[in-house]
Amino acid sequence: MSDRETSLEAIIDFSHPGFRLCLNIQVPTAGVTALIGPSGCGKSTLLRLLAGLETPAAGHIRHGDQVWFDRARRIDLAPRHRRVGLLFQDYALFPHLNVARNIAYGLPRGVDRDTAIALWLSRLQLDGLAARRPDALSGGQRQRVALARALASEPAVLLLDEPFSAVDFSLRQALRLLFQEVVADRPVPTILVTHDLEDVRQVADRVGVLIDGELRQSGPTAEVFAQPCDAEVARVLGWHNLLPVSSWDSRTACGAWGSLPLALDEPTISADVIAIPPDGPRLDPERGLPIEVVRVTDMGGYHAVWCRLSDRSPLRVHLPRSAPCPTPGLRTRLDVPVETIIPLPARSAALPFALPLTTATLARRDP
Amino acid sequence: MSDRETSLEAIIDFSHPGFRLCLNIQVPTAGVTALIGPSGCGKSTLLRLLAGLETPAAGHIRHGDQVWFDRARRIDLAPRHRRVGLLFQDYALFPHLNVARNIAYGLPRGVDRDTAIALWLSRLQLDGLAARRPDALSGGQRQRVALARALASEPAVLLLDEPFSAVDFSLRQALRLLFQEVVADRPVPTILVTHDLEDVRQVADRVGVLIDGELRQSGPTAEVFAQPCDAEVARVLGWHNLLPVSSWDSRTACGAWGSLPLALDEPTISADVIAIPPDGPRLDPERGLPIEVVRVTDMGGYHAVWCRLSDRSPLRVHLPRSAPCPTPGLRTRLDVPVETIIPLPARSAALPFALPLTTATLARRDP
Amino acid sequence: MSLLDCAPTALLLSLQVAGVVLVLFLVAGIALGYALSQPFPLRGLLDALVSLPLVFPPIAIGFFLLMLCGRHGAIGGPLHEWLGWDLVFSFPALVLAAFIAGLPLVVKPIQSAIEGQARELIEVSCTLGKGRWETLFLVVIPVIRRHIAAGLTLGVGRSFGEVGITLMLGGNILGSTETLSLAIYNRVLDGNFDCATRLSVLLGVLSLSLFMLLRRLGRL
Amino acid sequence: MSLLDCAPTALLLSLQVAGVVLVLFLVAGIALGYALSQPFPLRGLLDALVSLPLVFPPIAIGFFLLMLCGRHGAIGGPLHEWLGWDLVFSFPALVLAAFIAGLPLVVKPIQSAIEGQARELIEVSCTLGKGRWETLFLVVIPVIRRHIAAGLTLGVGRSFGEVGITLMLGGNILGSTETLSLAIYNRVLDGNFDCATRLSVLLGVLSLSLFMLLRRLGRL
Amino acid sequence: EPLLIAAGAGYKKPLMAIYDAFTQSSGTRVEAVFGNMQQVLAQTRDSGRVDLVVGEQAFLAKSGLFDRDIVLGTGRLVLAYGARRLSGYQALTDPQVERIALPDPKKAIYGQAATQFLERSGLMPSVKDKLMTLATVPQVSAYLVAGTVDAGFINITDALGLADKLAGFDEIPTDLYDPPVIVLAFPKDRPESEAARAFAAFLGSAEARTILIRYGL
Ligand SMILES: Nc1ncnc2c1ncn2[C@@H]1O[C@H](COP(=O)(O)OP(=O)(O)OP(=O)(O)O)[C@@H](O)[C@H]1O
Ligand SMILES: Nc1ncnc2c1ncn2[C@@H]1O[C@H](COP(=O)(O)OP(=O)(O)OP(=O)(O)O)[C@@H](O)[C@H]1O
Ligand code: MOO
Ligand SMILES: [Mg+2]
Ligand SMILES: [Mg+2]
Repeated sequence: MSDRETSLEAIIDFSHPGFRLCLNIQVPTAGVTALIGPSGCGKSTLLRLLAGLETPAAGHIRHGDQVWFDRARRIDLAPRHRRVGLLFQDYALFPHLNVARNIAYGLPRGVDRDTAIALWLSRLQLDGLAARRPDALSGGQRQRVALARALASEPAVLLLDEPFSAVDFSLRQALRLLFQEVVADRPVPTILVTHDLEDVRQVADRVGVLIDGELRQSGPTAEVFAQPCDAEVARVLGWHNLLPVSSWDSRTACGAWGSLPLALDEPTISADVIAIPPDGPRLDPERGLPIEVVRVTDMGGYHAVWCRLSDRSPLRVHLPRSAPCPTPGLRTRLDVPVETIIPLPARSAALPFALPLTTATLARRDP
Repeated sequence: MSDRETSLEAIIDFSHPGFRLCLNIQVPTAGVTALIGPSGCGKSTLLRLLAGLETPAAGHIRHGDQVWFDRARRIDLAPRHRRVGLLFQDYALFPHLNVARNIAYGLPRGVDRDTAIALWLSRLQLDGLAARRPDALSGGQRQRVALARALASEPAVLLLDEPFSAVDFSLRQALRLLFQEVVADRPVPTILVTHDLEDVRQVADRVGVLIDGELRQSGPTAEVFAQPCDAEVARVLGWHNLLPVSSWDSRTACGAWGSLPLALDEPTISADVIAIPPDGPRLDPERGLPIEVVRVTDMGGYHAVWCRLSDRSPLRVHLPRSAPCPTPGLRTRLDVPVETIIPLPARSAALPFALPLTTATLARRDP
Repeated sequence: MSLLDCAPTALLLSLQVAGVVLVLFLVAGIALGYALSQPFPLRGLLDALVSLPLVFPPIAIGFFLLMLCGRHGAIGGPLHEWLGWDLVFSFPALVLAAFIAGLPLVVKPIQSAIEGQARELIEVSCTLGKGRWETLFLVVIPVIRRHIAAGLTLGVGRSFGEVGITLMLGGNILGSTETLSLAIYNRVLDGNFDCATRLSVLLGVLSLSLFMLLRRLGRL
Repeated sequence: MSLLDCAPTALLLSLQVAGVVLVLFLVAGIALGYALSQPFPLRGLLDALVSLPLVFPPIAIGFFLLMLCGRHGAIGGPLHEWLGWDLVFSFPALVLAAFIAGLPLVVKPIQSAIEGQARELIEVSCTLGKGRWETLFLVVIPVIRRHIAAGLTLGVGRSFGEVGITLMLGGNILGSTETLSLAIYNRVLDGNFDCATRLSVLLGVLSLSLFMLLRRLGRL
Repeated sequence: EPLLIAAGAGYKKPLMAIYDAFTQSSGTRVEAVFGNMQQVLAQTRDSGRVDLVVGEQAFLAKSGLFDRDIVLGTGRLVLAYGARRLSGYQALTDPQVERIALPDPKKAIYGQAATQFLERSGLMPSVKDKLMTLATVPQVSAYLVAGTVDAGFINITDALGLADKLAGFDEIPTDLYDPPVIVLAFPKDRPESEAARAFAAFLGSAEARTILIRYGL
């Protein structure tokens, strides 16, 4: 099968009262697609829609040549025939089955149960817990059992809702590696919903940013991280120091926090918000934005300095260990080199939403 | 009240079948105490014990002058009289109450409900969701409602089990700031269980490391992060590149991955494991450990290079942006300066567990 | 022939009994269900006692209760002598009969619901400073309302249909302690099938509306 | 005087009936509870139909069923003419009576449990490739087993104690269709309280053991 | 104060008519209880509220609950037909007749009467295997109406009441059984009220006699 043949494509329009999800998404087979976005933006809802647990109001979902859902053609494949490995955000383990049987629940026919159970138990560091019921497990143990259950079912599509959120740092690291291995072994379209940007950087080949039910940006991980299309996306990507700009021209930006020089070449670039990467600025009592140092943390390779600007908005600066380390309470100034400052629009348009087949249907439904 | 008077002190011995929690913990009023540890080490269990939802087999729990639990004196204060603000790891929202009423549930008498609800809704960025039932909320929204409920009850002790695990990066940042404010406003003994080391670094004044039901290390945050007492603690603290050592003397350490020079001054230091901080090594085709580059990620200020050692164990190196960036697949060598290598014992003894009053009781119980 | 000719006051009487037992069920059903969901000594015994009336023929239960509560009985004797109060053949006797017949049907579903679903929520409520009673009213009852509604449906339904105990204790006095179901029973045994059918339809419609109401309440 | 003098075969008969309805309840109770927990057209009607027998006096139900299944009845007539089969007075009649009396008590708790607890787990099971039936057996039944046990306790208990329908359909023929509860009923109405008490104790002990068994099953 | 009168279920129809007439003439309301005789006796003893009881003489006497009684009349046994009308009681031996129902001789007086009749008429040996002993008269009636039994012994009051639903009935000659004596009895532990005596007196009136005869007593 060619990659194109088994990729997952969906055009979806769906509403909860007070919330609308409306997007067009393609998930290729190779590699991992991360889906990130603010809390409540619709990530879990999208996974439920893809799995067939909710029904879109319009649109279609295709997995390779197989149509899973098509509003116009009244096709709606039952969840069990979609063979989706869905990790629920709240795990949803079977309370009456022990760990081993939870994992074995979705095993395809023909797979040797005992071998598979033993394999997954050891892969997810759950050895010794095979006979436990879920209510005698810790939060992170439950999450791993749910992950094992989803992976062990050898799904045609993997949809994981924050699979590593409840485990500690080093286990998380191990699980990421394991996950990469598993996905490399059996490539299927894979969506990884996560709030941990390390997960995205380390595991994902592509990333989609979902904001308010719309896909705002998507592309290869490094590209998206390097060039967020607007300030909202930048915030989701963990950019620090996004300062709102009240007025700007091609040379200066002003806000409640003060003013900074700009160097905009093209007049088309908007600077509703400016981003100051934390390793750009230097402390300099003589020039720049007035600040108060709030807290200093040794981050290993550098010092993280949390300061407050004149309007009390927080700013974070990373200083090399070689630089002198300020003490909390110090009032000084911050010199921000003009070339490090990145201008961003506050909000850009969503990625196009295409409904070629179903616009007629839609029109009929809402007269 | 003096700090000593309202601090929380507990000596606890408790067992689940196959799991034993046995520790001595002091939580002062001022500042935040983080509790970290591998998944399943007993963090949630400890919070439940402190809240009175489980009963220790031996020990005592004191809040200031008030004895909450004393096995020997048969005192066991009911949970509702302990006034503990407990955030459950799985939120445990009341399904029949809307967001506003969930938050208002534990409000102390005399507090104006509407004002308090409005305050907490806006503080936790839940505006507009007041009338929703929990089942119509996203995961992160639920978590914030549970957090608001715990904080709004004006507890005498705050026990938070992973309060920020389900929210996105920028919201997490905002919640940390909010949390610091709240705790600074009404100082009470506060335990923050988390798997996110950023949380610890940014919010916690002290940190306790719980491993296998024992308190392995505790102290001021910076100190613990700088000097983990053993490799297990180091792993919990997010130290990368912990290589097991099969044999060592004061000059060299050898393992399946190769060998590296050591510079041990005192013979008492053990080097069962060596840690290689990721910004120590340099790529050098001429000398050092043979490696294969697996993946390179642009982390903003530096490049993270994931490599594999000769025994395929993973190693992570941070290279400055100025250094040449290797391509995946490259086989080269890694020069690790001897002064950056940190020797660690594999496992150290647990912090002392004191049961002055109850040893007699214990002895009687297990003849 | 109108319904009133068949059993003039039976409808009203049945509704009154149903109203009173509904309240009693709510109180006793929830209290017993809550109590039985928590461990305490002799719980098993109480559990069995509550369900036991179910397994005996109602008319036999009625007989034993009659002996117990009658003027010569262990309970009825003193009551009559000291208070001059007779339970038998009175409205309270009808209520007692309906209560005993329906109680197990109310308690069981409530008990198993509390055991299954409400545990962690009870814990949360405790940490938020609420006592047993507040927790019961603010959390337990609303969370298991669906099961309470199911239990009440069963209990009130059964007490509508109950004949044996009611007949013995209430006396089945035509026009005075003749409930709707006793009226149907009487008409059937008289061979007056016409009346029996009409009354059955009436009882059916009445019960359906009650069921709908309880279901609505359980959904809220 | 031994128990056997009071009602020689009643115990065995009652146990046989209980055994058969237990199986029927398991099947029909779970099937109806599962069906009623999912939306489908006319669900409300089926829901009401299941609960309705509860609210009518059993003896009236017995009467109507007798008319329906008797030789002149709409069902009994053809059955008798074409198959030569008479339901009335037979063992199946006893089972039918017990089944109708107890069914609503089994269905309701199961239905509300599935509605309340099993929803998300059913979804998980679907995404893991299991069909309706597999999900039913592998997830729904074990998860709500506590409620199934509660329902069966009520249903079997009621069918033990049921007299009215059994009497009309089964005939209450001494030694042939006289169940244990009918025997108690008969002894009480004969004024043979000695026998009635013995039989009641027997029925009580029997039911208690059954309850214990079902509770154990619900806990597993 | 109303008068509470308990009676065997079999006498419901004539008694209801008499109660009506009595209430009209005297202004005293009558509360009526009907039921199985054991039930009636238990309720009489334990409620202490029953003023008068109507039932079969010997049965009431045996209970020892009563001082005195007044004879109302005698009951009469009939053979009623379910599916189709038979030519008479001799036809019971007909092989076409498969089931003959009778009330339990141990607790129902008409059961006793029916057995006496079968013995005295000499039919017993040939119909023995077809006999089906049921608990009460109303139950026998029910099966007759349902067509589940071919013939059954009931009292004439029931038979008259169900005449249109039965295939027919024949009275049994009174010489072939001892007709039960129906009496009105005064419970011992209940003081005889004025109203109770008035009712007893009323039973002797022509009006009451007519009603009793109309219902075959
Ligand atoms: N039944 C419902 N009725 C109304 N709104 C709903 C319902 N269910 C979910 N929502 C809303 O839909 C939005 C999307 O929810 P979803 O669970 O998909 O968010 P999410 O992106 O997964 O968030 P999180 O990261 O917090 O889990 C949320 O704003 C939520 O409040
Ligand atoms: N009822 C029980 N019976 C047996 N073991 C149990 C029971 N409940 C919990 N445990 C075990 O106790 C240990 C501690 O559990 P706890 O929930 O406190 O872990 P935790 O530190 O909170 O982990 P996590 O970070 O994954 O939430 C775990 O290993 C768990 O498996
Ligand atoms: O089973 Mo009953 O005695 O007819 O209510
Ligand atoms: Mg979500
Ligand atoms: Mg935990």
